[in-house]
Amino acid sequence: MKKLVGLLVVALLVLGSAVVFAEVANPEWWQKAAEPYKGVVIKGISESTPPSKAMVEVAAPEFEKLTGIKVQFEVTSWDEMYNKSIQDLQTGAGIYDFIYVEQDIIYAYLAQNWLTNLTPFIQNSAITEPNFDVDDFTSFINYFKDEKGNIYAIPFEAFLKSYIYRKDLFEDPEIQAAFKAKYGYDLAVPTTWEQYTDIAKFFTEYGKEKGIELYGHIAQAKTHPCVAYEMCESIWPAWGIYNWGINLEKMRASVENGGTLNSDQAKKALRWYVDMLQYAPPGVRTYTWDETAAVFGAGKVAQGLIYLENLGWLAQDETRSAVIGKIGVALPPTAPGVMDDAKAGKGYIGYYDGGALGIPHSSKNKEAAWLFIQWCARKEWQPEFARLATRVVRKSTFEDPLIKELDAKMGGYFTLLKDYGYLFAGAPALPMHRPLNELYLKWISKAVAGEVSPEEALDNLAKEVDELMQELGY
Amino acid sequence: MRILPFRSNLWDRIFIGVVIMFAVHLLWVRFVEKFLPLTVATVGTLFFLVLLVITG
Amino acid sequence: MQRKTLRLVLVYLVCILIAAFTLFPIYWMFVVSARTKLEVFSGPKLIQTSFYAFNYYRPFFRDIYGRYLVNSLIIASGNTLLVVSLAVLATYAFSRFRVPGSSNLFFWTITNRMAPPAVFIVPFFLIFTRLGLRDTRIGMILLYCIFNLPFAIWLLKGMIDSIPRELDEAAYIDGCSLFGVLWNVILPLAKPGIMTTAILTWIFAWNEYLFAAILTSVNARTITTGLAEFVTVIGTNWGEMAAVSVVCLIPAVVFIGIAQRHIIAGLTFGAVKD
Amino acid sequence: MRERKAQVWGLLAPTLFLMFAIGVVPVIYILYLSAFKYNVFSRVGMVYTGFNNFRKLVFDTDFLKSLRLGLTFVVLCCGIELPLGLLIANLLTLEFRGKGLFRTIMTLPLAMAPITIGSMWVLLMNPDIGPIPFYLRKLGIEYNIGVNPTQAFFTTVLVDIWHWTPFVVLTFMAGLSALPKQPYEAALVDGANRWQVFRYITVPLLKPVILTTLFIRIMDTFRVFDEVWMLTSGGPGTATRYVSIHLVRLVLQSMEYGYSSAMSLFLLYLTIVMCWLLMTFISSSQEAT
Repeated sequence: MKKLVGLLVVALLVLGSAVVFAEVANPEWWQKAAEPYKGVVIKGISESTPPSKAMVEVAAPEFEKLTGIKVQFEVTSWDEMYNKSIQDLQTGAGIYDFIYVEQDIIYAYLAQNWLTNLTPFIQNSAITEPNFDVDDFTSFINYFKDEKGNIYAIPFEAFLKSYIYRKDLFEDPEIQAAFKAKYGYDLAVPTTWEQYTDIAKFFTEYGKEKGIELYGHIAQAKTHPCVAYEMCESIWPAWGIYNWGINLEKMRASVENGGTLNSDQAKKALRWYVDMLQYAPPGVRTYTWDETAAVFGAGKVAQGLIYLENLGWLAQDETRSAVIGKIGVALPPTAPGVMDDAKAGKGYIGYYDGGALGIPHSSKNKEAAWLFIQWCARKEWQPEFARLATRVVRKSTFEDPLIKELDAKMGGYFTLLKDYGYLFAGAPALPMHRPLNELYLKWISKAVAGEVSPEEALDNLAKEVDELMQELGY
Repeated sequence: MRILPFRSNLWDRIFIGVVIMFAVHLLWVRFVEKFLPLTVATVGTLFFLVLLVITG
Repeated sequence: MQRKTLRLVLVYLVCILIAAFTLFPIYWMFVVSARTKLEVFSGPKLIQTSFYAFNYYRPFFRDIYGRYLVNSLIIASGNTLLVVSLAVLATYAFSRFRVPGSSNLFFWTITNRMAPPAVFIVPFFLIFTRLGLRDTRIGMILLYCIFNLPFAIWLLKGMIDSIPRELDEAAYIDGCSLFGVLWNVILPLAKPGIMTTAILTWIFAWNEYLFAAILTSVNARTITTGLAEFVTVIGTNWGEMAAVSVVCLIPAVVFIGIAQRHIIAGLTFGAVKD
Repeated sequence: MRERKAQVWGLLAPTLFLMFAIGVVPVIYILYLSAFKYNVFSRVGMVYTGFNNFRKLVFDTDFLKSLRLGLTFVVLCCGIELPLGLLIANLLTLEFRGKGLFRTIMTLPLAMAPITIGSMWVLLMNPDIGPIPFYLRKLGIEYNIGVNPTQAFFTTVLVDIWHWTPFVVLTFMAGLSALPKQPYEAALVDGANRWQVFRYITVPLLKPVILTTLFIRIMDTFRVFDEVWMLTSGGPGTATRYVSIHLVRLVLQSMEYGYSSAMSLFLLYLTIVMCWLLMTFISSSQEAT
């Protein structure tokens, strides 16, 4: 009984701490601007990422209290989020007033005219807070503009998929000596794929020898869209295959038609990817982006490429993470020449992921939704938001003391994001993103499962991509 | 001169006719279309359908 | 005598084996639902001594799962009411009167129950959106008729066929109206069958996933679809997923427990022949 | 009499209307869509293409493979569940203490949502947190449904058996309880043993129930979706990508509405033909007895 009461107290405390008011610079302005929309209910949908959770649990209730606009904000799994929002957009049903626009899907939405142009809203001072300041956003906002520079969505999350490793293991003198003895060079953050492979092998064998659950590699290899994303976003770019292997001018993927998807380098990368799965935990073929982070958090992996939005809980949440204070982040290893390409702006080494809030063309409460989007993007809340969810979309946020303090805990991630963010890129402008992903998923997962060889998979994939492009009129 | 080996009403006949028609079309497309156009199958099965409905 | 004891031992052994096979996954679900995230990942201990109630607390009191639960209850119950009343009427007509082409009609309704639900998702999405039925409870109640109504008619047919015709003929002669006969004669006699039908209908509606996942978003979302939402970027929350699974299981189990006997009585499918 | 006739249609009307609205209208709609090239992301919009979607369908190796896989699944599941169910149902005709409790336990899986069952087995089979792979690994068996296609396939079969054998048991018990007593008494007089009674009296008498149950199980395993979706999502590779899963992926991921309508129509056609053949078979065998 005592235990139960204690538990209830803890639960109430947790609940209480979530509704403490964050700072609002000028509440009067918000109340005045929201006056005409009092009582309106706006609905939104997002993927249940840490930033979305923070918006639902912190931003939305405060917004409701201050303005009287009711927010029904649904956070759901990635697949569900897409299914629901695309179907809503496509049928013009007007169910949602704001939606999560992931960076890679924006081109599909723009091509169909599914989003509301926000530039007129920004220029309208009646519904845009005076210090909203579009120029303060990091370059990530450029992915949400059309050719004319109109903004269609306001970013609220942005993060890198980059290299993460266990600092404590890498700095252990015993391990360092063992590594040096075996491979003849010092154990350090790898800069080439060969080094990465060596380290992966080393830690997997080390785990076996010591009889502990430790592996040297992690991947999201489940038969799920994530496996296709991993290849296209992280592995291929770092091997020098950009834009999903598709030639964006000709919109074709096979080598014969000017693409690079079934080039030797792409095949080599896929073969490497498949081979490397043996150094990952045995469950790797059931992992999506969720499990990769969870497994790292459980301390089972020494290094890998994961979505770094997870750093927030990895570095802070004791109930879920066993690696607090042991995390290091760095740029991913690259094939020769890729880093130079990226520095010259011709290529990129990994994925600058993130999402934004946009307003569907069919929304009936666009102004109220716009107020909420601004609310989430308001300057004074950004550091707190970053603490809750490891994301930065405004330049000014980097300067905040809170962020500087967090940066140390997270192995210097925010510095990495600020200084090297330009080496990463979002997804290429492919409006037929979804059907393409399905094709990539099909063939890559066949290769991962060993049904076909990687070479065969990519030849078939390139052929099918070309066919699809033709069918869709590109 | 009944085609079907059991007693049937009008709905049964139309149903069976359409089922056969669809199957023939699919098989035709898969195996025969290289040699004969699909119209042949359409005309043939339509003729069969009418015959089936009339005779039972 | 000895053979008999031996047989009894054997029977018990088999029963215990089957029961263990049936119960172990459910037991494991409970166990996981009582664990913290770290416990879940720290190796599968079979025995659980502590109970981490936060797994239950968070989804149902802080998230929207409480509302999903209510939606599920309303949709399942509403659908059961609609299906059972329609099915009793229709089955009586099929059973007592010569409806022209009735066997064809019957066959056609059955095929709706048997078709893969995936077949209907494209048209339903577009049609429901046009009619404004998307994401409404009433839309889901109507939609679930597509597989529940044929099944109900099928189940009830055997029951009503087995009620002697003479009984309702006599009631007609006494001056009863059609509905009078239905209410006073058929309903009491077919009660076990109707009970079974209602329970199974309810369970099917409660358990449905695919349509609910596609056709609802906020207002009419059901608890089963909530399960899929746990698979998130920040890691599948196994503990909470198990907790919601457990809650999702409870009403169905209660129903089955109460009505187990009726179900066996009603599951005769006696009159598939038509 | 005419009054009666009107009443009959009055009784049927609501059902027929509802079933028309939710059963026929969608079919007409997919019939219409199946004649178009219709992808949401297409630059050219909806294009009339006639019979071409079906042309693509019959040569679509992925689809045909998923169909073959789905049918293998049907055969395996039904082939195991029915004999098993029959045995257990027979066991339960014996009188022993605790039968009621055992029967209640048996009925549990039936009441559970397929999606719950899927998630439950995920908890059990997940290579990281599940006890089954963990203890099998201690025995030296590498069990991983995310890697090994054969294991994944048989795991889905196992889950289906876990879920649906109770249903088979229930219908058989209902059937057994409705059997006449005289043949058994006669057999007892003739001195037949248990097996003979089972083989020559129970099975033939139970035949209609067996066939009906078989019919329901075939159709239900053919439409399996939720459990497999939660458990493997069709993977690894395409090892458990049954037709429903293939279709849902096509609709939801690629938004290929025209082609998926053609596929839907084909599946519906297959369902109807299978139903019709089985139903005809059942009624003709019932007439024979």
